[in-house]
Amino acid sequence: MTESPASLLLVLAVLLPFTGVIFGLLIGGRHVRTVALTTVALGLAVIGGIVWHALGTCSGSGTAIEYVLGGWSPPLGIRLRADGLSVLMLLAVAVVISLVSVYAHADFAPHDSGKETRAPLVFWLMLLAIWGSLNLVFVSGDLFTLYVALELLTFAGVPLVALDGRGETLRAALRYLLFALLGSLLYLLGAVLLYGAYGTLDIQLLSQVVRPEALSWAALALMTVGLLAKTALFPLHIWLPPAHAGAPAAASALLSALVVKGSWFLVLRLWFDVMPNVVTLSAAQLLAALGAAAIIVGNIVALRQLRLKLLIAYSTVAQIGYLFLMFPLAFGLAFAGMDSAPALTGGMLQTISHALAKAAMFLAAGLIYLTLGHDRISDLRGVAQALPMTVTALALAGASLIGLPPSGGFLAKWLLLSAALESGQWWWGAVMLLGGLLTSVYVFIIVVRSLAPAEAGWMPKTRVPQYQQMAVLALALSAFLLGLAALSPVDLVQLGRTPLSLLRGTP
Amino acid sequence: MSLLLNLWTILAVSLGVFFFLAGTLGLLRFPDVFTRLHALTKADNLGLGLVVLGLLPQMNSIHAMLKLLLIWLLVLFSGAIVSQMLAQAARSGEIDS
Amino acid sequence: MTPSLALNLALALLLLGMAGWAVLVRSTQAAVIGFMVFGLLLTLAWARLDGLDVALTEAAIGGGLTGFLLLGAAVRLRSVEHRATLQAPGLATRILAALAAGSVTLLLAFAVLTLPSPAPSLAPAVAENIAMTQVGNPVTAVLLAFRALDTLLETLVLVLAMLGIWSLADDRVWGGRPGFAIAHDASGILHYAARILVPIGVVIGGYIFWIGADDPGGKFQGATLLAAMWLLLVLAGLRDAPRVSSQALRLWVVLGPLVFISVGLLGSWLAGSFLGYPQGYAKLMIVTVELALLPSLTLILGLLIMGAPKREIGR
Amino acid sequence: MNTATLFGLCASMLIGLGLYGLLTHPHPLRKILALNVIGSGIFLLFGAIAFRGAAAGMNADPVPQALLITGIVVAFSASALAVALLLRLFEVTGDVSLANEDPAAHKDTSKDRPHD
Repeated sequence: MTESPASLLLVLAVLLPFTGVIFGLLIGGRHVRTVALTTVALGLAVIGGIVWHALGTCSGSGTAIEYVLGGWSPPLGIRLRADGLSVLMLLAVAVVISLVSVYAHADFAPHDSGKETRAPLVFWLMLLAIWGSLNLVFVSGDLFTLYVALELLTFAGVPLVALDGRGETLRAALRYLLFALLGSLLYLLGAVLLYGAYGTLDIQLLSQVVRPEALSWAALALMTVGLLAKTALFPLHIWLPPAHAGAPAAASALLSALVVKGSWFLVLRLWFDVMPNVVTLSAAQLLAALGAAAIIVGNIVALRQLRLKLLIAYSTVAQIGYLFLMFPLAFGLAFAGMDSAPALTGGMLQTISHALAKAAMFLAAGLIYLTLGHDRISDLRGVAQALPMTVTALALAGASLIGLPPSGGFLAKWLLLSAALESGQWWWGAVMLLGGLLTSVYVFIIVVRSLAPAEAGWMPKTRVPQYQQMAVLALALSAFLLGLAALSPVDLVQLGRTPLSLLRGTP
Repeated sequence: MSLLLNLWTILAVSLGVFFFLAGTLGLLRFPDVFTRLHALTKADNLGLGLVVLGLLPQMNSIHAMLKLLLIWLLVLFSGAIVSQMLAQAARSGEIDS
Repeated sequence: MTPSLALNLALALLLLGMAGWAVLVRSTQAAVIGFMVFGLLLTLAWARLDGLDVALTEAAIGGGLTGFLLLGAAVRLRSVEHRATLQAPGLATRILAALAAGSVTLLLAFAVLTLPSPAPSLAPAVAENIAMTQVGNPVTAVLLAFRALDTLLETLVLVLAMLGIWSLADDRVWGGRPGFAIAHDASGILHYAARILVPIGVVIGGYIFWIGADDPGGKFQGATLLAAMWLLLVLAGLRDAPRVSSQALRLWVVLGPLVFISVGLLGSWLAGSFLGYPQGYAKLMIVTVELALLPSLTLILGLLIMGAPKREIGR
Repeated sequence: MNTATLFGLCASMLIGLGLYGLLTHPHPLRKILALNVIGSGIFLLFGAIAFRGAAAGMNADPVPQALLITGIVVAFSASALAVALLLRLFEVTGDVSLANEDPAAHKDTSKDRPHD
């Protein structure tokens, strides 16, 4: 257990963005963007400090970073805890948040008159709120605090969905909210049952006392179903495409790349860290079966879309499916007494590369919309002429979604594929390959269409600033080059984690 | 002494409950808003008043007794206001009587 | 059957009856009124379960404010009521829904019956540490010392919900006042009621807030009562709803969270831990946080009910 | 049967009732109401669990009770946000239907015929 002054950084990672929300609301007017960007800069420094500290302990003691709030240690109090998974997610989210902020600089600029306007205020404050809530999801060590974190995330996401104010986006936002509320209630119900059975909500303590009995099984089932509704795993995905496609580009990027990952991360925590000895292989297979269905259905429906933003939203439905394939792979390896780490690393890489690539794609779609005045896939002529960097970014992000080397998607799928073969579950590998094939079809269509020359005399509707294109390219490049993480000397993923086989080992 | 006080409590509370029952019966059986309001306010005012009076000797401090009386007064007050407003709304046709 | 069990049983049956009414009855308004009665009965159930703090919160927020909110919406949506119920699902959906709901109930009932005995409890841990917090009400000690982070985050939830509601305004009226309507009050009776009731309500709200340190009560329950008094003033036309661009309003809204975070940071400096309290200063710091939270919570709870800005500045 | 078990079972049924309402009611306001019934059920269950945890001279475990207060406030803010969204949807579109805009549904509602 390391409780050094650096651990206070965990508190700051959560509260700094929210302090930004408070000051942004208080100062308001035309200064909201300045407050937000300052907070993002400070937040990056905090996350940088955490990563630095984690790398230090990685080569040293190898324990997770912990912070006990108010000096009241669990089970009475609450502790924050960042293991390898948390640190990686903190880093990935910080990168996406800051590049999206760069992109949104112009889109949500203060009004010329200096008067406060609705959309910039809401966008910047909710961007910070999403960041703070996600950081809380990653570092919280308490199931009830995580419930509050989930609600914070929902309340930050809904206004972004409805930012446009049109009827259909309001409808999408209301549907999203109802799904999300049911999801968090089911999660809370599970947490209540666990408290009734074991008298604690602390993740570390629970993992030591939880027994494979009916009560914990019921709690795990309720919590998982609730979280799946929030993550939009097939067949609970129907709220996602209209909600993500109807928002402004920068908001869509936040929702699709980041917000759904919060509840997914919590499923991961529950299955791998809280109750690994309750999980059965058949339950994990069921989860992956839903994931496989999401991959097939999401990709096929994406292929049939006429509009770019909806296509990208359906592609999110499919990519979420991949995130659940790791469950039977990791547990399969652990059951066989083998090292489950590659499957976990593959799943994490998949999440992070999807976050980067999907943010890049939604932002690129936003620039294309600005340039053409529409986003019909059938008519993307001239895009490559007007936005060479953006089309490159689309291609690179697409390559990561498909899984071409050396992208993050490639490394992720490689690790998952070898885990599938090693644990004798080749069928999940086949699903991954089929999904990659379908993805490559629509990525190919988009890129080829946008390479087509424009009619003579065609002028872009709006001139897009260079820095917006560069932000998009930076996101896509990080997704594309993430595969080089394989060369990294330290294995950050396993920081402060007990191997799954050890947790499950004793009956 | 305490026997007498207990008897008083039993008597007053039972009587209060009777008024509540009668008021509820009226609420369910009377034909329109005005007569139903009449039944309801009787239950509130008299029923609750009797229950409060009955419980007074059971309190162990003046402080608690005053709180009980305050509750009664507040219910009386809000009951009077609300029934006025309901009756007005019914007369102007805002709600179906 | 003991009288106590009979009372509990009757209460449970009434709860189920009212919840069934609220879920199944045709008219939305009738359903909402059923839900409000349900909320009041739930308050009694809390009292039976020795949760007086929760009972007060449930009465004030669960039954009171939520009921008011839903009833207002039901009245506003009366014109589409018929159309909205036209899309009622078919028998197959109903049977599936009943099966799903029934299996969840059975699962939970099974879980309730298999809860371990003796029950695990943190009450001994609270009893052991409560002296250090210098407050007498254990629930307050949990809310503001042992699990103060949750309470801090909860105020942030309220701020976000308020912002989310504001974000639904039309761009043209941004910064204006919520469209919370002044009630139709021909004879001035509401006006009269507000003048008499508000001072009494404010005193009671303050009292509930103040005793919260040692007895059931506290900032949430007190703030809800104060918010209700504020809503009454606005309804009766004695005060107008505030402009959401008002600097003063925003200052009061963020005061609570801001002081909370500052006290937390002070703790990390003086007591060596964020949201920790140095020996002997716990009560002072807790009361400071609560005092700062009271106006913020009152305003936010009221604003959540008042809804999105509807009227331009100056109108 | 003791108090905690009785109210625990009552809570299980409340959650089921709310779930049924949420799944079957087309009107969003009724869905919000049903969510509140589910929420109340969960809170009551937690209250029953707190009551079982009476120890150390306390009549109930204060930790769940404190969490319940947080939960009730969070549930209220969720309802307020949902109701505000619903009212805004009604204002903008004149309708409260959650179904996707497809032409068939439009035709059906425009006739507005009683359905019995």
